Amino acid sequence: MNSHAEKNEFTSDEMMTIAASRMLKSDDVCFVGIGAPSAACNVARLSHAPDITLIYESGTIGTAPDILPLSIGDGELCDTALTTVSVPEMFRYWLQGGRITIGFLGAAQIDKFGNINTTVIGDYHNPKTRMPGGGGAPEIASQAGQIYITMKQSLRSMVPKIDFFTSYGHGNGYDDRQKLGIKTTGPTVLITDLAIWKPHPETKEFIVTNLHAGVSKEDVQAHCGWEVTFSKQITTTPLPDATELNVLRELHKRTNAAHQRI
Amino acid sequence: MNSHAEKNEFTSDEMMTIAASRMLKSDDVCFVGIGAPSAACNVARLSHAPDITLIYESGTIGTAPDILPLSIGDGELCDTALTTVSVPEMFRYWLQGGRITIGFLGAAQIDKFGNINTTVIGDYHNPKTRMPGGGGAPEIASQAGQIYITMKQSLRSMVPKIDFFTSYGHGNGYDDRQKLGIKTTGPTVLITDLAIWKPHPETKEFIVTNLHAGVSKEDVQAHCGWEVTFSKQITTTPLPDATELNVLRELHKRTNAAHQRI
Amino acid sequence: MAQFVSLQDAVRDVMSDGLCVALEGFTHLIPHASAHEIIRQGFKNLTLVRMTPDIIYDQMIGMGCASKLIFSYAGNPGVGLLRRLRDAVENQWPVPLEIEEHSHAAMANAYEAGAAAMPCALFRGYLGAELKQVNPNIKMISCPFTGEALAAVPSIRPDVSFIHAQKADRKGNILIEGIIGIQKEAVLSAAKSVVTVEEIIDEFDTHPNAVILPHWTIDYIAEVPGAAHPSYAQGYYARDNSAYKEWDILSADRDLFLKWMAEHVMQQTPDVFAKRAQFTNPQSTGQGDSCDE
Amino acid sequence: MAQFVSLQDAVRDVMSDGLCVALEGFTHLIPHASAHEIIRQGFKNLTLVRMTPDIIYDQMIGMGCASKLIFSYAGNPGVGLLRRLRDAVENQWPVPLEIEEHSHAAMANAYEAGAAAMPCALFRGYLGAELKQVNPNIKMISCPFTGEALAAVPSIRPDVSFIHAQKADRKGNILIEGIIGIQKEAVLSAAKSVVTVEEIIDEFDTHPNAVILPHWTIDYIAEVPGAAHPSYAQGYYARDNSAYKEWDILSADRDLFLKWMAEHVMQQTPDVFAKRAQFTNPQSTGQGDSCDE
Repeated sequence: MNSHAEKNEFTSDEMMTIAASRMLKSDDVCFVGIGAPSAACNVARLSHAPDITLIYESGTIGTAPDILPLSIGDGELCDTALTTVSVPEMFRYWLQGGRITIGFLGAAQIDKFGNINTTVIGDYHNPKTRMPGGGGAPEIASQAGQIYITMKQSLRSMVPKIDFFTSYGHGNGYDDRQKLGIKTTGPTVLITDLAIWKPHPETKEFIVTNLHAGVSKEDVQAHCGWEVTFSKQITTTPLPDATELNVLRELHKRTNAAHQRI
Repeated sequence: MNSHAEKNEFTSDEMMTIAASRMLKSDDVCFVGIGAPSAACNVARLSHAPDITLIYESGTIGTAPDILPLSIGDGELCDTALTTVSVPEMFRYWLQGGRITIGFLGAAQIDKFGNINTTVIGDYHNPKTRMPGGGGAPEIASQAGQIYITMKQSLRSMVPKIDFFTSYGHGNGYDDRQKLGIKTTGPTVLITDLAIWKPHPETKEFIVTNLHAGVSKEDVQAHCGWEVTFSKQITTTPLPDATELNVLRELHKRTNAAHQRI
Repeated sequence: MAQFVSLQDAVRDVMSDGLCVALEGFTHLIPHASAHEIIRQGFKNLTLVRMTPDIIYDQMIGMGCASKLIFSYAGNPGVGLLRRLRDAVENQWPVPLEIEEHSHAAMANAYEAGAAAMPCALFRGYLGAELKQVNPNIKMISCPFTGEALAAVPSIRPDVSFIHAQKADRKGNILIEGIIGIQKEAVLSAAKSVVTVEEIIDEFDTHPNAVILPHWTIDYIAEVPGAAHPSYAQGYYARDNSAYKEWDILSADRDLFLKWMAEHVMQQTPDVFAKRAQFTNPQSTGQGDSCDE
Repeated sequence: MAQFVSLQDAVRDVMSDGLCVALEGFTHLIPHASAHEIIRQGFKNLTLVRMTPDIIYDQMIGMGCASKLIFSYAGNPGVGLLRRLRDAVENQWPVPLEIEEHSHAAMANAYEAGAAAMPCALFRGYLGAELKQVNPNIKMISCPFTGEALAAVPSIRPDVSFIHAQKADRKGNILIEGIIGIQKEAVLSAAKSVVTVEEIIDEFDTHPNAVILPHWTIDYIAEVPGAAHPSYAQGYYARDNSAYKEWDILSADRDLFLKWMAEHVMQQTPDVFAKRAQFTNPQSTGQGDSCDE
């Protein structure tokens, strides 16, 4: 499955980040989760979506960091932001206020309806593994216009039933979300290291619409804990082009240099 | 009754402002009403209480204007403030937050328990005179640590029964205020152009504790719509000293010059 | 996305009869030019929202633009009453005016809640205040943890908000400095927003925590120097306090008022504000002559 | 009124076992020196409040200071999990730790409500989120105007809040710039506050709307340069990202953790922070060596 990485000289991680970056447009106002989403958002900004507005929950609005922040509040984010507001204002006026078009999240555990668990493995009160918890995600998931999710596939991360509903996606599918009084669209795309998934218009189950180059349906199923549905018109994700790869690699190079101590 | 003005070379207005200014201390944090309260607060700051913190509802914290503002939001207030916050923050964090020691109010109509009307004369829905309304006062009255009131006496302004409870003082006296769930002390002093009044410790009725120089009990009663109670140990308000008069007059002189157009 | 247009075009595009409209600015940066443009274009039956109605709403009410007013302090600050507003409330002239009256704390909380897309605001207010007996939009609810009675008011969500600001940059971001009042909330709580600015500059060079409204929160930007006069714009011109005092006389009489409006509003354009404000720059306070040019 | 004291004296005066304590700073300006001083002075049974517990609470929990934690994101941002916190939650080591877990939106609203002296905060939150099934301090109430179900949480009112800021002036006013996070609310919601600052200067020369906490809202100010390290202070030194990555290893093992704490915290004083931070100034990012000096 990783053979395409050598063949085409890019890794599946790079493919994931670049495929995710392509989902974003210049007029998006994106609430950025740390890690994979942050890389995708900044690649978009540095390539095809130069005017995209990136917002981090630390309060930085319209930020344009030259390196990837390690946390959601590195100084780089403030230095390059249009303005920086308080955390209560960020959550009240900007997220709850409905000013965010895209919330871009990662996930430790996800189900086929885009519900996310980042809280516990096992029982909440007696956990096998205590994870960080929701942070901003529960309200990003219900208040941003749409949710994009990006994560690596594995049997541990893509499960039939998540242990805890940290952030609500499409519940058990269909109009579960509307029934709870949530007015936003919810997850509209999932970008993994193997494929691109979109919710079925009716059932809201994530189905594979694109396979990344060199990835088979069997690869996808082998790294997913539920029985995968594939679109009838499945296409191959366009390869990363030279610009995209260059932007991503230079970004990581600058980032690593800045985070290094001699 | 105005004879003392000529005799001692100050007006009853000046006496009122100076007597009011003396109530304030350097460690007070005072929410300043416009007009007479503003003059008193700034005379205090420019004389015996140089470190007093003056706050105007427009958002200016720790302001030290060189002239009296005409409105509660003149540029002078911001220019000389420690910092300027938004109006929602002012009312939530600073006033409701319990950070104000003194709320200094004026009044169009007041009763003997320090309840204030600045809303209507006559019926609310069919008013004889529509006045400006409460503005910040209803919550200043319930949320500032204590309330100081300053106003000129007249039969129209000091009435047995106010037409509308804009801002709550001591209700019908005794522990009416506590019964409503209000935790602050309420009005603790009333400074008029004729006298200084303080609430009776039990009944909470304003009683005259000081008469300004040259003012008789009959003068006070003649300019008050309810039957006035006088303290047994009534004293004469100390005369304005040269410094106080000078500070007040220079302040008014600078203010008039700044507000004048040629 | 912010469009740079003339104030005339912005008002024409965004306004229609019967809308709920807020023109905000707390003493500072009051959008006088926008109020005058709305009056000139003749919009009617508006619900006007503003903490301190001030001269601009006295003018709009006196010219018959409004059928309802939501407010918390209807005075000419430091001067006295608003005479056109009184005439409408007391004598239904020129048209009846319904009022919904709050305290400042309630309005500030209601704008804050509007900016946060909340249906209502919760605060510790109106204790002992009679307004809650006459305004059905003030309710008391219990804290679910302590049982304390707290005041609730509906959030403010205007159809259109108008503010004035010091600067826009070329991308359409807006910078407000000094007494910032309720302007950020007025814009963020509204479905549409129109901002007049003193000037348009290439790029802001300001503090990281300065009050900036991003271009994607603004619909229309019009460059109208002096647009706040006789209010003021910190860093540009001072408050024309004499004009506020003169308004007390000009507005006392219906005919005098109408004559003044005809001459100083109806026969003018937004361009006139630059001239009005130039006599009150902060370095030469005391030189303005707005009301009698 | 703000008193200028040593951090040791501030912590001694203000702290006692069993208090509810918040140390805030959202990635930026995290008060590491204060956390270390509390650990050194050996306070126990604390209820710790913090949106992002981060390294400082991992250290305080690992050293047995806390019996309860109120939080919304318990991770080492961008690195991984907090291993001492996990050990306390999963294995009760060194002492059992009760947790009260919220979302960021809830905590931010709860601090805001605390600063406003409200008993609770109201927001549109927790829709579909399972936390409201496991946390009894999340309740749903109805908007009295629209009937919409809204989330309510108790406000946060700590006994003591600790923050770090860039500057104090000689009167004891505090200036915070850059990512301001929740620090203003942390101070205003608390009964007492302790602020460490990078430096004390004569007078601020900053923007009219900069975030300043007046001296009468602060109880103790201690000048501790570098006190945020390995977090950062905008304008002084950069975030020591390597230290965050190294913490993941140092904290993985109980003995390694205790040895590191003995050497780098228990045997030190607040003075050590100046040296730790000097290698990470913004002009020379990449030179810090905090964890192995």
